[in-house]
Amino acid sequence: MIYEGKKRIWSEYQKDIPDDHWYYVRSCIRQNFFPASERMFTEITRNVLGKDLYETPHHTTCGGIAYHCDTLPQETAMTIVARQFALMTEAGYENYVPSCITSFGNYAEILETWEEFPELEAKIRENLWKACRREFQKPKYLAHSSDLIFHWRDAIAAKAKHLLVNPHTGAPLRIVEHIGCHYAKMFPSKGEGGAEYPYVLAGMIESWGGEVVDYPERRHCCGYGFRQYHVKANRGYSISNTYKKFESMEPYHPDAIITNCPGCPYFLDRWQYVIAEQTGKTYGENGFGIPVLTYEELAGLVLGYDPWNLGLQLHQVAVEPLLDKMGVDYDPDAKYLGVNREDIMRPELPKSIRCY
Amino acid sequence: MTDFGFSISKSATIDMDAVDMELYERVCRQVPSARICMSCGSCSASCVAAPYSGMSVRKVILALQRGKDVRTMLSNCMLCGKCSMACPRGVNTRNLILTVCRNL
Amino acid sequence: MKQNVVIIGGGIAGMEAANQLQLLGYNPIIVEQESALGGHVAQWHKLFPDMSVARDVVGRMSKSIASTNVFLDTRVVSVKSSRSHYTLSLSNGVDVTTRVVLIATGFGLFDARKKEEYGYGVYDRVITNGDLEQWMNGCADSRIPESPRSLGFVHCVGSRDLKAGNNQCSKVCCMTAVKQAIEMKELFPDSELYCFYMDLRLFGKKYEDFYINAQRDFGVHFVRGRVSEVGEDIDGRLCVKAEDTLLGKPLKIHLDLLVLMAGMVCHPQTSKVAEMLRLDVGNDGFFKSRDNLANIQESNQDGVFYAGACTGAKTIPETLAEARAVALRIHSYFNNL
Amino acid sequence: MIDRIPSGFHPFVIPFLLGMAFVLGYCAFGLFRIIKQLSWKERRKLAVSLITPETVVKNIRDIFCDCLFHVKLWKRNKLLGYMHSSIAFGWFMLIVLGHLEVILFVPKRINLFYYPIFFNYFVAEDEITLRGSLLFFLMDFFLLVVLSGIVLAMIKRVSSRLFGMRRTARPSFLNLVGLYALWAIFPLRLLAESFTAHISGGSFLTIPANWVFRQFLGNELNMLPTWWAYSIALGVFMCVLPFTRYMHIPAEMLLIPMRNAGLKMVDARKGFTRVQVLSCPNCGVCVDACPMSANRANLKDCTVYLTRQVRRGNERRIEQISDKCLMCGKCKEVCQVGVDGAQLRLMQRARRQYGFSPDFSNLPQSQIISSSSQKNEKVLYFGGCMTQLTPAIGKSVESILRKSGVDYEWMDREGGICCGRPLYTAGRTREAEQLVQKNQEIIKNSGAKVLLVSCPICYKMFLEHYDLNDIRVVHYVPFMLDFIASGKIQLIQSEVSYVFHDPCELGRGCGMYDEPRQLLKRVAQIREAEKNREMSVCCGGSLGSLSLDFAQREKITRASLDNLCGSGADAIATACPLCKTTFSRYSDRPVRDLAEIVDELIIDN
Repeated sequence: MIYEGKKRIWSEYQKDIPDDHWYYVRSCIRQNFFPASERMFTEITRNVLGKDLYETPHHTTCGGIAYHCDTLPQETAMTIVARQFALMTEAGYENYVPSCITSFGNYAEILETWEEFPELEAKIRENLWKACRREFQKPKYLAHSSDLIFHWRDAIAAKAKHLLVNPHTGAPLRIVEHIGCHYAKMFPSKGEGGAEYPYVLAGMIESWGGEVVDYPERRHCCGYGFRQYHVKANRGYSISNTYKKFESMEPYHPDAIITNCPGCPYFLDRWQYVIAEQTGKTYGENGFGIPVLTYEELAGLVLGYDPWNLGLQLHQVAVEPLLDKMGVDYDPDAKYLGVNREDIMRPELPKSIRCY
Repeated sequence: MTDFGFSISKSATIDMDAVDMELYERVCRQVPSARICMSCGSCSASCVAAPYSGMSVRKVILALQRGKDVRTMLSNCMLCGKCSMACPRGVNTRNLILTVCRNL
Repeated sequence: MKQNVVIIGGGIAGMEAANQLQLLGYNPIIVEQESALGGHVAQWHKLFPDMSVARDVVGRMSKSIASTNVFLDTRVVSVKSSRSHYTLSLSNGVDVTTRVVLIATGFGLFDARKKEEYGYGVYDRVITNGDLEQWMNGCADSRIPESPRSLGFVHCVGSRDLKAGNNQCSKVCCMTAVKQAIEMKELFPDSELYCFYMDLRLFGKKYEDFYINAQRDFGVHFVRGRVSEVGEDIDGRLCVKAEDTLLGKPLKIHLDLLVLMAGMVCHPQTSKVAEMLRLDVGNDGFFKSRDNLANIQESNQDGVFYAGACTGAKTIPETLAEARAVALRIHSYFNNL
Repeated sequence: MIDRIPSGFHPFVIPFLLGMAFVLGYCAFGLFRIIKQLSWKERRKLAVSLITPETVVKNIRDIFCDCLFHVKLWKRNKLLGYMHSSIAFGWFMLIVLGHLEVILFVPKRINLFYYPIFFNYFVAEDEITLRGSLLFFLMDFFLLVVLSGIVLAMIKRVSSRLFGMRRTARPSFLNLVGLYALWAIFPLRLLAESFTAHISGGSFLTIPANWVFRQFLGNELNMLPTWWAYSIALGVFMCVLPFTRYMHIPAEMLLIPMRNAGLKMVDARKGFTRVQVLSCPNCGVCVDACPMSANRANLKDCTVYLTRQVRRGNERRIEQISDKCLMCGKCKEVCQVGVDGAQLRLMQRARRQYGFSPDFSNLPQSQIISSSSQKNEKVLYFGGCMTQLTPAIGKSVESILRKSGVDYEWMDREGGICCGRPLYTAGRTREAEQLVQKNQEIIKNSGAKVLLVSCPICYKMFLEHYDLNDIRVVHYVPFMLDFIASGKIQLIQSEVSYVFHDPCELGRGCGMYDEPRQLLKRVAQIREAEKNREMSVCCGGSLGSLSLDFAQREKITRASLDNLCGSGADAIATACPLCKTTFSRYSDRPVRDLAEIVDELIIDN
């Protein structure tokens, strides 16, 4: 691997990212999958870095999943998106940051389509006006929330409590970065570092002291693919993709995987249990799996937040090995205690993969 | 083991590192012209058995190179020799077929 | 007093045209931006279909124009045109006035880094056809392992690729790949060689023989399918993915070396030269001939002619034939024939 | 004539006796083994034939014609015929006359096996009789005949071209030993008899020689060594005989009655096949005849080398030689012993082991719907696979049928099931049988009375391996001759001259030589190639060969074309789609099927 070559490519895919005043839209599913992630994002931007981030309760789904499942016509999806832009315009913002990768891809695709077909944009404006009497400005800047963390990665590193370094050995942790397909595969220029060698998560890992694992199947989909997972008959296809990725990364013995997509961490995390059940194979050390984190969760750990406040107990694969390697102080007994140390009950633990 | 109602399916990808080329190489040693097939498909198009078993000498050669099964294709070959007549490169298709059958 | 003819570009087209013009009684002046004559051909090792040594070919040609005026390391800085003359100011401070300018700027080798998915410049074991020729010429290249077990050749890198900015076939890459595969097999008899192609466009004399030889005598494997992506595994070997389109199945293979057949694109200086001389450039980036059938060597400017790959991908014989033809054309231009 | 040596014995006869005992023992054992290898049915067939007067007469005639007079060789080349028959018949007569001498002069010694051979040593001439002189004259005469044969044989070793053979088989080491022993026998006999001629008497050869020798050598010391040498030469020859080509001498005696009894090759190595193999005299006539001899590399792939390798048990070479053969049958045609090279190879092919065999049970049962028209006898036309690639032939046959007003149906117009011949010749007889069954059913269900075939490959298969009840299998050539004879079609005579190429399967395969020529004569001028009819040269495209590669086939085709074009004809006519395609590839003149030629020249009513 020629690092200079990658750097050259990264230098070609740089995005203009304003430093402040963002209009934030949440993901439909992330709050259920990894509930602390979006909370952590607002925490970091507002409280740690002191930035202006605006949210509105009127925000709805962007229609992305339905669009990709072929259950929604494109014009409908566009009108939904137009409404989101209208909400942003009404709030007086012009920098739009979605939390969801599919949303990000959806917005990027729609803005690009309007660029190519202005008459379509005019029609959507008309649709929106007819539907809810709203008007909108297109966002001046569109970024994904991981772009922002990437943008502020050095600021976060400066405030870091725990770096991605094993305090006992001094060795950097080996981290797999997995980018959501809709981040840059459609428009390489819309992603930090492009589509082939994306830098958005790699940059965070580097800044926070870790070592990026580059493995042959790094480009491959996590296996979620809406039409695969959501149709039960196709789930074998879904898990097969995940399996392929794990088989490919296995020789590198990664310490953790970080992702920037709603579905990826969920499937990379949960499928490890199913793979263990079906094949008896686990990919971490000593019968554990490989911990899968969102970049917000990782940022939270780096900044020294309590792992249980970051919702890491909701992961299928035990995160404790990673916490140990990072030197994070945690109370094992508090794992299943909620707010005010209230017992939130312990889940049944699987036999095939080691969990706490 | 929990039954999830679905399972990991075998990859459709041909893993060239794992393909056993022994049979192909053995056949090529005995029928050197097998190597010069250029996959034009004349043999398949003229094949008498093609409608019944999907026979195609081109595909047989390719399948040998990719470690795929050739039995189904060969199962209806009548050895009529139209393929050798049609082949523009002079591949000795009939000997190839017989040699493969001997080595299976 | 002999008439001047300024030839921009000292590759084989420029050299051959200079030789012929000299024989016809003109005073050719070659302006070459590099420090040596011969252009791309001089960088090559052996040339198909006779496996001639490129250096000898170029050497013979430069000997034939030993008495010609050649400005090396020189570029045209600006051009002033009057009604019937062009005055070219060169970067070495010389001004030349001429009635005829011959463009022989040739082509540029496609920058394989643009095909990011192949990892040229990112992976340790990915090189281009040009790199391989230079290595065969004796230049050390750490990317080429000592005894590779498996080697791959990717055809059409930056050719027939709308997204890479070149929709055209580069004509010579298929044959180059077959030639290089044979050469590599001769160097590494125990290795397995794979050519990943979309179509094999082996149109020239004896090209098909090379193909048959490669298959029959050298056991080169031809896989029909364009390489989609390349990864690097933990040992630094390349993991190459393509579809075997003849089987309709995806295929992957580990290779020790991947050679990218970078195609011919327009020379990087094309637009600059075109601007100075107010020449038309086609949508492929090459100089635009008056037409592509009978007047390939004619430009839209009076007294400006083309020879060789500056108007599109060409083989060496085609280039040389054009160079000879353009010399005659210039002769008739001078004599109002 | 009186006994010179009272005991009637001398040790010099021992080498001969040993050799004779060995060869007789060997042959007896061999005969026993071969008879044992025959099936019960075959044995019965053989036994019946040996007591049937007709076959007995035929056997005797064949043995005389083939083994002694070499009639076939005479037909081929007079010099070659003389060479062989002079040695064989001369030697035979020496033995017969030797016995006659013993019976006439010393009848009490007839039980001594060696006496007739060394007669001249053991007797002394007491009085000259006319009978004795005549016998001595005949003995010397036949010795001279044999010697002339030996001289010719020596010349042939140096220059086989004089004998009409471009190439001969290269003898192996033991064959050379046998050859030189054989060559030595008769000059030594001449010497020995000459040395004793003043005692035992002699004739025009031995007496003068005796006189000459006595002028130079003058004593009798030379007498015994030459008789020893003569005996040793005989002994050596007998001892190596079973391991050399001379085994054909006893083997052929068995081959002839077996063949006349109607035995067929049923095993790759045993029984009748073994006799055929042993009967090959290694004369090498098949080397030149083999079309593959156009390639130097294939010179050792003809039948003489196959029999040799089968005798040696060299399986690798047996497979190579068997797979390469075009199965054109020409070697059998030229073989004076009648070794069936193609059938021998087929047997070898059939014993090959296959890890995988095709299964045709899924092929559609019936494709032809029997049409109701019963006015005329319905003709079912089978074009065959190759005709699909030579559509002009099929179209022409169809057109002729239409013009003759025949009610026909084209069985495999859209492609059908192969006749099975290619599989059969590849040695896959069981698989071929499956195809035969399929086609048989289709043909029988079609309601046709006649099965018309245009491809000789299919034709031979239909004739030999199909059981079609009363359905007549006919090749289009005689069928069209019938049309012409009955006036169903009228033809214009064309000025174009054609040379007719006899396709292997039609000519040597089915014996159809005259009909195509009759047909051709009706429409065009006919020229003959130098090698035609039985001697026709395979086009090189034959499906019979499995392993012959494209470049080797090309040379064969060109050689065959040279033979045809030597006739100076304007065009080449044939009656096989495979020959047509193969020739068309390299021919400088048009190559047409008879059907095409005929169809074009029919007068439209």
